[in-house]
Amino acid sequence: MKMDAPAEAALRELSFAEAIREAMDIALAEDPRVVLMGEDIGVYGGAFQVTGDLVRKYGEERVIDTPISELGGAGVAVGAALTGLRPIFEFQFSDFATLAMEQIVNQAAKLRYMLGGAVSVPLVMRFPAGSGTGAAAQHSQSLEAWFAHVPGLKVVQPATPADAKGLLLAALDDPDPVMIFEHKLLYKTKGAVPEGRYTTPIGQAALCREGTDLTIVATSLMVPKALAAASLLAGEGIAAEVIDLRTIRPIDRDTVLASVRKTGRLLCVYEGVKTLGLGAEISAMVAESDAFDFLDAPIIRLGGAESPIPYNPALEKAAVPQQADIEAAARGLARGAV
Amino acid sequence: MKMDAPAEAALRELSFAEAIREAMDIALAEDPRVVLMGEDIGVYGGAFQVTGDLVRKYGEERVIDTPISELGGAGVAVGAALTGLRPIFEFQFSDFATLAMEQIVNQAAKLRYMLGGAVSVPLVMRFPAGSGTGAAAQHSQSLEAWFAHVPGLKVVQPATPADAKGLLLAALDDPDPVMIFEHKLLYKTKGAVPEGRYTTPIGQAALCREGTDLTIVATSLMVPKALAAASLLAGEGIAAEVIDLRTIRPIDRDTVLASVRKTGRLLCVYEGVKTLGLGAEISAMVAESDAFDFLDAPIIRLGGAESPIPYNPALEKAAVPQQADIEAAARGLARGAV
Amino acid sequence: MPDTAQDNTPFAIRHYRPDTLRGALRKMYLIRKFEEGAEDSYMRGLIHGTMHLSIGQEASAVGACLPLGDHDMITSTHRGHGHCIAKGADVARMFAEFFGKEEGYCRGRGGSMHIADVAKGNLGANGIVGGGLPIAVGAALSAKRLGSGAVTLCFFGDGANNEGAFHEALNMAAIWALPVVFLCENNRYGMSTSTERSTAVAAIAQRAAAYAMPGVEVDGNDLSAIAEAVETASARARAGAGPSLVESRTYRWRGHSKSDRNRYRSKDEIAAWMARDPIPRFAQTLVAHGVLTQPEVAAIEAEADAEIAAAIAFAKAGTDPDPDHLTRDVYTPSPMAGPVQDGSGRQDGAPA
Amino acid sequence: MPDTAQDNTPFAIRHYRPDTLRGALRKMYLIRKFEEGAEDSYMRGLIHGTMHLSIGQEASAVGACLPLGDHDMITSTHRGHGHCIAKGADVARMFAEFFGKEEGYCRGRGGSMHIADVAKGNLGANGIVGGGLPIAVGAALSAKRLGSGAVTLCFFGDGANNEGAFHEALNMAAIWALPVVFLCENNRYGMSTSTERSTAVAAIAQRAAAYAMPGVEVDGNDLSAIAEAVETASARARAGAGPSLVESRTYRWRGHSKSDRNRYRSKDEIAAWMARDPIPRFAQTLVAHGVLTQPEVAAIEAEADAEIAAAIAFAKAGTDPDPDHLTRDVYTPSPMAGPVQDGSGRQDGAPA
Ligand SMILES: Cc1ncc(C[n+]2csc(CCOP(=O)(O)OP(=O)(O)O)c2C)c(N)n1
Ligand SMILES: Cc1ncc(C[n+]2csc(CCOP(=O)(O)OP(=O)(O)O)c2C)c(N)n1
Ligand SMILES: [Mg+2]
Ligand SMILES: [Mg+2]
Repeated sequence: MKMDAPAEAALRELSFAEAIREAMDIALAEDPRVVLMGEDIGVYGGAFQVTGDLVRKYGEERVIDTPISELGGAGVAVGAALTGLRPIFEFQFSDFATLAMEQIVNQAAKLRYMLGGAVSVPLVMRFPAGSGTGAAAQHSQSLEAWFAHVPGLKVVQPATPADAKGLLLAALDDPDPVMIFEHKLLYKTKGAVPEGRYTTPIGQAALCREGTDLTIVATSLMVPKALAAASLLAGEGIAAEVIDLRTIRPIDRDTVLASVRKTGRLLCVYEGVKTLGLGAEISAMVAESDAFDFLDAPIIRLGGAESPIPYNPALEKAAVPQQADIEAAARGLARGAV
Repeated sequence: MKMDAPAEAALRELSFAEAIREAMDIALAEDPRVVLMGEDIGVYGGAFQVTGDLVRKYGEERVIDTPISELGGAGVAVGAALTGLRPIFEFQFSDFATLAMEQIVNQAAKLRYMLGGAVSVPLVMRFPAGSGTGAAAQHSQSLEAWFAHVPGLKVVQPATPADAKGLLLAALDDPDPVMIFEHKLLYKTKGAVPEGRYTTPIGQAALCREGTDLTIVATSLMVPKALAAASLLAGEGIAAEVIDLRTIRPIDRDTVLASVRKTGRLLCVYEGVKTLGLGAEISAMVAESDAFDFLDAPIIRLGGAESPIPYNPALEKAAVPQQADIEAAARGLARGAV
Repeated sequence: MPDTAQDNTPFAIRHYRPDTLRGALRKMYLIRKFEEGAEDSYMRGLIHGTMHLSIGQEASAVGACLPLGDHDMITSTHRGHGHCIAKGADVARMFAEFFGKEEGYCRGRGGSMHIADVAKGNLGANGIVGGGLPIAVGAALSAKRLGSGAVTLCFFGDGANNEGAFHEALNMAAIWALPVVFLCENNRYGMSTSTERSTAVAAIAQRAAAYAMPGVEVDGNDLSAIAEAVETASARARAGAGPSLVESRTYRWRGHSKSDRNRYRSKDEIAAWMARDPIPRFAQTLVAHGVLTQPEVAAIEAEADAEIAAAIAFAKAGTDPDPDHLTRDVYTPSPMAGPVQDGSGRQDGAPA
Repeated sequence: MPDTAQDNTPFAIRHYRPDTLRGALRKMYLIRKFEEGAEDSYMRGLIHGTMHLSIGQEASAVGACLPLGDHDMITSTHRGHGHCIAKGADVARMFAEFFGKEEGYCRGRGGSMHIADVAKGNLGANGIVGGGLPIAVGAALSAKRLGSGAVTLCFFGDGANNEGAFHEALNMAAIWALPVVFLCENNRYGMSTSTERSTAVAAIAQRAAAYAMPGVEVDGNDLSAIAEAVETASARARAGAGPSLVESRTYRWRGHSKSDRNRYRSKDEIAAWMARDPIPRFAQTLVAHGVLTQPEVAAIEAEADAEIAAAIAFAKAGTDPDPDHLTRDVYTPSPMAGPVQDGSGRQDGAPA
């Protein structure tokens, strides 16, 4: 796992949620302009306990519980970012961002451009996303592709605690709006996280595992699944290279193309709905590049089912790619039986 | 141009806007459950004069001016569709649908599924979309890819007056929510339109021009541009096949793949932002199909620029594919100089 | 039954027949036992996901639905089990839904937050706070245009009153004088956020003034008071005089959802509200006015216990959905034929 | 200047210095002439796109901005030329923006609906009805947190008052007691839809009650009345007492935009409002109270004419953007260095 932190920084095991909280803690301590905004992020600690006890340390003026007003809340964050604050806005579930697309897409993403470069909108938004919690169709979506379609936004999807921290700090340093999609099932996963301040560069994928037989480009929760699949496949003599995209706008074209040129086979794995989900862009980007000539097989996508996320647990699992699906697809691709 | 109307129906020249109005007129006359809802669609006749004088004929109870309340208005339409009406909801500009994504995506698209099939939501929504009117970044977007990413919705993008009418009537016959994206620059374009009631099937692309050297898959305003480019290229000895996708969810896979198998070269042309726009899906769909083996060249996409739509007319033109761009890309693709 | 004022006799006693009152008490118990059964099943790991219990709010749900007939409609919320039962749902099919079974109201696809019973006029719970508000207005628009005479009762919470959807929905209902009753169940908190911290006015009913509609505050733990307010509001709606806003002041005993640690409220506050339990209060009223005897009350409670136990057993024995049917019901199988045939959105024999 | 009440002397005369009053009249003329110049340029095909003229509403824009200093902020609307001029913008750069030139406020990228002048505290017009409301609340949140003492004045139309954003924004401003003044310019129509048809209450100011904030209605064609109401509201805001809602009743003489056929209102109505022209009215007040003479008024008008003519000439001679720069300014070139350096969103020397 590529690590962008200073080599000398001590590592500890933290959960993904703790790593995000640590990043926010550092930012709040360092920079008086930083405020957190969201629903129930104060005394409740956030629906997924990401903000935790930060309100005790920084007070209600800096860890701001908003009313249940997603559009207005997002707009307040845009206005605050435009006038000197550095808001980190949490949607309680990414599904509720459907109420705030106006402010995110028409305002935050476009203000700088529409004003001819006179302003920047240094806004960070966090979106707990994805399925697997039994919360059904209105609490389980993976809508990151919508945001990655919007010029003016940057969009990241960390897969590890270390990247969750590093990308959040990078987002805060960034002058433009950065959207962070966090898979809810990752919050409790653990990993080594460097102490102190460091940033994970926005726009750089991570080459998580090298291989020569095929390239698996994965995002978010699909990264650990792809890595587990790759380990297993190694035992079968299939050497899969695994790339964690990390940033989905802008996409790290170079890393992906270099890998495909090497392996000649590409599998894209993402949880969002297959049609027009992230894999569509990865595939199309490769198919129109000079890496096309290196392709030995069709580009395979494993994405979410063409359905809302169902409540029943067995159906819910079936609706998104599982490790076994990745293994099967990779096997098919590597062995030419597509 | 493939025509799905009864062969015997008389044809007249109508503008795209008139064709839509005629479809709504037929529906209002035939079916008392049909109502139109939207901002300034009554006495004003709609921002683009699509509803025109229908309010005089059917009254304010059936051609309903809503307050400026896109989220609420869309939700009222969802509730009405669920309980016996057949609303046709007009967004004044598709950009304002950013305020209503909640009701469209969380409710309309998912209700049937979440309720285990107990209901249908026979809702039609119309979205005037696209750039070219000098109205700048918040009035010029092409967001159809967002909707085509959402299971539960059907999404169409007519390119001709005849299809605009036929697809609207098909949408009204459809039990599920159908989103119609209408390019504003098409409203005044004219074409032959059959009289009376007919439907253009949702989910069927139109093969507009046959050719053997390359396939151009285009949507909406890009269809006439692609056809003009193809005519010109024919003079240069390049035979381009042009497909008007018409429906973007579900995509007519068979028509596209058959064409690519024949020509071996694919150019996707769409106005939405290139990254994760429609062409990404077309490209990926082909690249993962058996048509992949027939590809003689990379799949090229011509999409909107990675920027908001600018106000200045020259910049605005530069932000979306123009006929000359299509010609150049097609030439490059056909001649192998990619 | 004539609505003649009698001193000290509560509205409900004057207005409803004894069997209606008995049925109301039965539903209150059924809700309480349902929620307890759901909680218990969750604790035992039989149900996944999350759930929002309405224990303590039974009078509000049942009282508000008393004035409604089967052809009237409701829209409900994430905290919707009570509304669903109040509107006449079958608890066995509700439990089956919780257990993710084909026998559930949503065939296991929706779960707790999406139970609907369209045949009984329940257009569904909603996972989106405020999501049901414009939908209710749409249902009222249908009723008005199609002349069905139906009233739509729109449940929502205090938290939802700060959503833009609230504002847009109430305004549209008002300008079009639609037959809808907005019923805000103010249980003092939206998740952890008190109305004092979230809402600029002291009483949500005050916001009715912004829509030129009547706004009343009632004791949400008093079934009779709720029923009376909703009778008045729905009579107004049926008469074509437009919408009303009724604020039902109540309290949820349990946490917001299963992960709540109740850090935002005191034990004393919870205890004080638990002392105002709406169920014994209504039972006592019925006994005091000679509608029921104490043993009859006990029998109704026991009946509810049995019904819930049977419902859970039914649900446990239900059929698991076939994963091959994952994408079934995303779209409606065959297009409705012609425009004049009955292809209404309601496919369950419900009134339209 | 002391604010001692003098019978019959308008607030503005009592409260502002003569040169301030002269400047206000000058701005009113400048707005009128600007709009006429824009209209004329449009008719000649020199400007593309659409535009929303504020002729008839000059008192509202100028009066509302009189109580503001340069470090105070405004958010504006699609009908924003007047607000922009009132807040001190340079008409030459505004015209340059219309003409799509590099010299324009947005370097030709934004056009009529996106003119901003961040250095003067104008956070921008907005193409989205209601879009500026939460942004204004955010600016007020910054002011409060950063202790800048700035007030934010939020312009919006009667049509915008039915957007959910209005409700959410006013509620948040109220609960957090933020220094913001909501200024609704009620010109009776949102495009073609009258407030009677769109809005459940007779006066939008009544909606203030839903947010426990003061709400006042004023004659929007009376500069002094507007200025007085906004002085009161901004004093309240500066004192930390929170937001207010001011409804300015005014009228737009022209159609909504260039494609309007005025089918929704009568010629008589338009004529009646044109008879209440706010500019001569204010000019007369100044003359009556000896602030200016009639010839001085005429000179101010002539000055405005000349300034507009020069501005149009400047704009015409402007530089066309290079199409190769299409994607410049989508993102900010180099990331701001560290968190403690000044990397505020405002990069134009504006107060934060
Ligand atoms: C649009 C939206 N925002 C946030 C949530 C998360 N959420 C679910 S219930 C709830 C609290 C709702 O409060 P209230 O309306 O008072 O209902 P109560 O839970 O008290 O019954 C929140 C914040 C949601 N489901 N939808
Ligand atoms: C969200 C949104 N909905 C609709 C429109 C189209 N539109 C532009 S201005 C306007 C009327 C606005 O009315 P009002 O707020 O009263 O302002 P006025 O034009 O009268 O100054 C409409 C409907 C828009 N720009 N944004
Ligand atoms: Mg509540
Ligand atoms: Mg107006």
